Amino acid sequence: MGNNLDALFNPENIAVVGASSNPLKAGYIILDNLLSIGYSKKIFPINIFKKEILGLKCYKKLSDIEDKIELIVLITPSKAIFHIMEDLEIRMAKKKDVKVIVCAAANYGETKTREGIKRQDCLINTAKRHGVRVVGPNCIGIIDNINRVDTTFVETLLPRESRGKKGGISFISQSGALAASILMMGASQPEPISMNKFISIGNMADVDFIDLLEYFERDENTKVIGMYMEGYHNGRKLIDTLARITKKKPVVVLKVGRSEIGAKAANSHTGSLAGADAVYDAAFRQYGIIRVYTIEEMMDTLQSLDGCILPKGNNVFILTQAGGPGIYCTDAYMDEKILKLPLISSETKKKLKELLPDMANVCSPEGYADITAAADVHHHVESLRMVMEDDAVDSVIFITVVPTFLPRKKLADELVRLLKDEGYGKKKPLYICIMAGNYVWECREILEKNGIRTYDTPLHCVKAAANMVKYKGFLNSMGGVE
Amino acid sequence: MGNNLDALFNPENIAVVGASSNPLKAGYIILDNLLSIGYSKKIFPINIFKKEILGLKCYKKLSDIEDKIELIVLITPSKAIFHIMEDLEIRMAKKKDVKVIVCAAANYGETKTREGIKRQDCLINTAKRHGVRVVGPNCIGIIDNINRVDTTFVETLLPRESRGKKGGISFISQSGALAASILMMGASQPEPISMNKFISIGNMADVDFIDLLEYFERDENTKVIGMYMEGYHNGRKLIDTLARITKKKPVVVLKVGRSEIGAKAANSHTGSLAGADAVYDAAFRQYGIIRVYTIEEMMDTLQSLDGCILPKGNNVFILTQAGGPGIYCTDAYMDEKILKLPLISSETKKKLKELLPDMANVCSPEGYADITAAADVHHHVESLRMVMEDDAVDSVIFITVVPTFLPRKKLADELVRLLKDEGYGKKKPLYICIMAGNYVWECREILEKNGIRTYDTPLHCVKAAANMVKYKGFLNSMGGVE
Amino acid sequence: MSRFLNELDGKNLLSQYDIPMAKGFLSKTVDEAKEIAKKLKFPVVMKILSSDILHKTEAGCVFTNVKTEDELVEIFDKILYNAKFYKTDAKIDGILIQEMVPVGLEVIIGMKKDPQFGPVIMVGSGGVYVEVFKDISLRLLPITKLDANKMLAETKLFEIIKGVRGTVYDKEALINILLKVSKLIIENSTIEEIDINPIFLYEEGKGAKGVDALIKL
Amino acid sequence: MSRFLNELDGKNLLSQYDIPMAKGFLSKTVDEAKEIAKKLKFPVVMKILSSDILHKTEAGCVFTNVKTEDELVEIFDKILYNAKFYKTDAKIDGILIQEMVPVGLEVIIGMKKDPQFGPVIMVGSGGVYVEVFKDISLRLLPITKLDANKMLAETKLFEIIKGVRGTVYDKEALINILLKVSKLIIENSTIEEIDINPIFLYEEGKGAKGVDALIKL
Ligand SMILES: CC(C)(COP(=O)(O)OP(=O)(O)OC[C@H]1O[C@@H](n2cnc3c(N)ncnc32)[C@H](O)[C@@H]1OP(=O)(O)O)[C@@H](O)C(=O)NCCC(=O)NCCS
Ligand SMILES: CC(C)(COP(=O)(O)OP(=O)(O)OC[C@H]1O[C@@H](n2cnc3c(N)ncnc32)[C@H](O)[C@@H]1OP(=O)(O)O)[C@@H](O)C(=O)NCCC(=O)NCCS
Ligand SMILES: [Ca+2]
Ligand SMILES: [Ca+2]
Repeated sequence: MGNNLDALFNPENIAVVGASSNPLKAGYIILDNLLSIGYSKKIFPINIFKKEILGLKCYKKLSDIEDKIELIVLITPSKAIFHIMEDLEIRMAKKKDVKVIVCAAANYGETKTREGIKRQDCLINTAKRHGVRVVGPNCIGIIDNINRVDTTFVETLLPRESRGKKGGISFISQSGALAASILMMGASQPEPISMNKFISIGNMADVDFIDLLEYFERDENTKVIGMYMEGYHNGRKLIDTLARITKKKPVVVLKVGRSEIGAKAANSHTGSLAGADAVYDAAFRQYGIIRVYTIEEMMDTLQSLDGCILPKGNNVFILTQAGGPGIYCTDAYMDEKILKLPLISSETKKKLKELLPDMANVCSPEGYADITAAADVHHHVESLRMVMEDDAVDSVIFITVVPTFLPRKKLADELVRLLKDEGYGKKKPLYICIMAGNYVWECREILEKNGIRTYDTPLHCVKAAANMVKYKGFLNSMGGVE
Repeated sequence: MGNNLDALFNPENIAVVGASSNPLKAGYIILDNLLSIGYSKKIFPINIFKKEILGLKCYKKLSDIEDKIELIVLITPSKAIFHIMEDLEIRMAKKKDVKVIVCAAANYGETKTREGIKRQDCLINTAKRHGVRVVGPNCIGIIDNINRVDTTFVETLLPRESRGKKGGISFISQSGALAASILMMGASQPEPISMNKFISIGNMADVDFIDLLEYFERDENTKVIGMYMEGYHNGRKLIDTLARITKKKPVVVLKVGRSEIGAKAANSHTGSLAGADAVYDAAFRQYGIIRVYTIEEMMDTLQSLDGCILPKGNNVFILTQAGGPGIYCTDAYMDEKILKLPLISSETKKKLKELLPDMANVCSPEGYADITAAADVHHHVESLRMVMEDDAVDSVIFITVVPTFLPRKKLADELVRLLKDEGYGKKKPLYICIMAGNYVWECREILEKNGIRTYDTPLHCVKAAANMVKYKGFLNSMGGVE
Repeated sequence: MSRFLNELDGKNLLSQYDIPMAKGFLSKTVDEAKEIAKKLKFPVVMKILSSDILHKTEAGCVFTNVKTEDELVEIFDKILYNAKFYKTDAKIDGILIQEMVPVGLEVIIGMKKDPQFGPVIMVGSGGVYVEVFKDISLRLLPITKLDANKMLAETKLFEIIKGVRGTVYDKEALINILLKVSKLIIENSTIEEIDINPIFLYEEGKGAKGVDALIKL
Repeated sequence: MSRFLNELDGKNLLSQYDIPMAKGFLSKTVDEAKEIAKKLKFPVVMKILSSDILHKTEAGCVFTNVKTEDELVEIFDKILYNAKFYKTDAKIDGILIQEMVPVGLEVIIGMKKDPQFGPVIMVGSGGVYVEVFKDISLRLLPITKLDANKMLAETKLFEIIKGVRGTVYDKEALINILLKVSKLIIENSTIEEIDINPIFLYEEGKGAKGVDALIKL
């Protein structure tokens, strides 16, 4: 079977079988999403009864379409599969054009019923005969923000102009619901999360983790890979693939089924489940695969890896505008055994003391400074500059609880000036937490629109910072002597 | 010194010294907050230059006001304290009416400078002489939603009609910034968090943890107490107070300075800091004080304790609409060693199987059900009813990732019918997670406006559920044989 | 000024509170030592008694499994020699002859006074790994039986006590010791620190026995 | 069908890979046993060698610190008697006479084959608490020296090895054993499971020595 994945992410025309004019149906939303993201080539809805949906001309069957079609999205009730595959045979006999099918519909192999398996076999066998790759079944589809393809039936409420925002993250999810959830939560951040490619792999009846990992390994636009996984039949091959990739680009994995009961819930059918997670865990450590434990940690880590350069080392400075949140941060920080509070130069300390309000705490403990509630925008921005300039500092966590007297928009603008215009944001990793709910939403929006990521709480900063340091440490150890 | 705390939370008229007409100043926002929450008695701004601010008549000094004043808010630069206290002497000589001062201004004892300490001494000594209690200095003020008092200078962007929402939580914060942050984050939930009393205690120069705990202990409207703490000079007395209270009402504590460095940052000056946190931790366990580790866990736990009845036991059922999030939940669940997946009756299982789509997973593992993406609103609501009705179930975690085809508003409405109208929400604790960002915000708003709390992620449900079970276990053990 | 009770006085104090400790007596001379060993029955343990030597094993001043009178005589001298070698001016109170108790599950019980909270009791896994595994649980004093139970349940040791390795150990005996230590400390406010390590815990019904104890006043 | 290598064959296999193990030889008769003991020098350890008896200590078939020829003769019979008592039809290959190695820091090294991942190597704290403290680190095979280093660093044992209790232990020796075990397993794909427990780790420069080893084919 050839590797047609280029056509998955950048297809020459798309047919949607099961397109619907009912806005509550998946077959409608897929069309809507494809139009909203601005897919630039042709879309062919297939619907037996309708003439037109969303301004697009409908066809009765695949074999009726004259144009070239590289990608087919299936969103019909599963029992229709035999009929559709027959028609595909007819088309392929003439056209030989289809390269990939994304089967979003459920009720296939995952049901473990005879009928379900039969349907899946029909789909896969027909596809195989014609060298067509299949994603799914039982998935929510794929997104490519670079080529502006969105075959998912997830509604994120994102305005049209925010769609298709490119980023360096490519993401694979073994759970459709979790994938949908990530899209919807990602769309609810101050600035919607930007990805490169996003794929829900469903039953992995054909295209699976390894196919996609190898594709992302070669894909220049993929800077970091994210994975949600429950299990895979050949763990060793998966790990070997990951091990090869992590030397080149980071991979972040949220693997569930950590507990025995969790594994049981995951319905994995490998023999010795009990120990398996411990072995996965060991393999992740061994080969520098970044394991995360919560959805938030995963998103934060992916975005840091995408948005920041890697830190030189493990020296992370904590710069806070408020004692409480700073101490809270320090506790979380110390839980991550690998982070180290840096000893900045006496010169930097002197400069900070000169700059900051009298009450400011400069480096007690070392590597920690509290600029206090009396700090104005200038204090915020200039102390950040000083800390980022110190050679002992590899990364900075920056926390502020924007008090009433601090003009929020000005803070954001001045930070943009330092971090974007003056380029400080690309010198060292920086984790900004502006901890004040909706009150600072706009302020965070300004930063994020300018490529400066903000984090929800100090704990989130710490987790992302620690994962960045871990990955850099792994790369260093690879380069070091054995 | 008498206990004038009634006047703190329900004062007969309030004077704001340092009131300002500049919307960027704290002295303006305090007035604005007092007006917005709808304080029903008289407010007297004190400002030397202005005649009127926000429609309120200004006075030049405290001693000029004829009406009775029970509460004074100080928001003047600290050097003015001597002058203001002199004036207070004059007033008290005539009126003897003032009962409490909330000194929000900073630059007092916390500076550890001679001047700062002198200012604090002046404030406290003058107050003492006249039996006046002092909150602060260096705090953000207090809120009482029952008596509609808000002396804080925190802007939450909450619309006027959402202010003063009463609840059973009374909260004490030793950090002003953290207190502000909680207010702002609490205001950013689907339905703003509702509290009874909220107090930032600053330097604790007079009113301290124990005063307030004892007050909340007796206060009938306080159902649960929350505390953010960094340290207290008499740990044993604090613990003894807490130990007495936890037998009657739950206390949730976020104590920072867990790590040695964190403790150093907390600037506590007790001798053997290193071990102290371990001792606090032991004391918390010993006396049933609920220790939490993140701000989110604290808010979730407080709200569960306020909104739900306590569970009978540790049997928590996981009902999920999606595999991935369900397994993810199960992992977090198993991390909490005290939760137990219940074995529901074969009758309930039969009813669930009859109700749910074919593919639904009913009780594999036991205590876990996946109603699948094919579940409609009826499936959601009725399966929840069945699980809640089963005698083996003490609490339920309910997760859904509202897919496109599921009408969100209808789901919310039907849940309200079951949980509020039919009263199921008051029978057993229920932790609902609707995991889809802004897409389900409205749906969550409907639930929360009807007193049904929703949680951000499955992990949040688990933490709250575990803390509820822990507290119930503590109460049970108190009632048991020694 | 804080000082340490010598091992014998420490054990006597513990014994007064019915805390089971390995029997032992002080000998000033070899003949006294022989006498005691006979009474306790061979094999015995021999240790220096000196408040100047805190790390006895390190100093070569502890010998277990002394089986015969001949061995005893030989070791008596050896201990004195090693003690002087370790610390020339060490004040030596004598040599402690102790019954040789069977090895059991190693448990540690301790108490320290916290400047803010007063006495804090500790129980956990004993032995050489104490500081590394830190498998301990703490409580403020006084404790109830329920507290003692919960303390044990917080340790990993609890799994072993409950029988994960085949033998079920005498949990009740351990709980009783914790309660007695609690009582001892409440009634003797001058005690600053206690360290009973190891306590050997035996099979269910067979009790426990403390071997070494350090008490600081 | 999986089977266990007997202890002697197991050790021989390990020795072929330069994994240091306590020396030992098989005796069929008391006279052979005496001969061997003389060669190894007293005191020695005596153990049954029988693939039918896996839990030797439980069966009363292990005696340490055998000091004299008289004792040896007595114990030789005792072991055979206990073995028969424990399992009447046990096939006995003989009695293993082993050098008595000094006690060191107890370490465990193991290997198991995971159905998905193949051989997984393990290192951690040895001794009786292994299952309770689970102070172990795992890696897929083969491992590099860097992996071995990182494995150790993941255990709490590492603190002890680095000297938290005063003695610095021979980390390099342990790492070498890990690498040799890795090589052994890669070159002998029929090995299903290895369990070397305890390995005594000594002071820096003084190496390590495995005492017991179980190999499953
Ligand atoms: C695929 C699925 C969404 C279809 O459900 P549905 O929208 O309720 O199904 P319908 O019967 O309405 O069919 C959808 C459309 O396809 C059309 N259709 C049906 N069979 C067809 C066929 N053979 N060829 C072309 N169109 C067909 C229907 O006419 C309908 O269009 P209409 O609304 O204009 O009438 C559903 O079967 C399913 O699999 N749901 C689960 C999806 C899922 O959860 N995936 C995994 C996520 S993790
Ligand atoms: C209290 C504080 C906010 C005042 O700062 P400010 O608003 O910049 O101070 P100003 O000098 O403008 O004084 C405020 C108002 O009080 C008035 N004022 C000053 N002295 C006065 C006095 N003795 N009597 C009456 N009014 C007085 C001023 O005229 C001014 O009003 P105006 O705006 O109409 O001119 C500031 O000193 C402070 O403490 N900031 C830190 C607060 C804090 O962080 N608290 C702890 C949080 S954890
Ligand atoms: Ca799924
Ligand atoms: Ca503060």
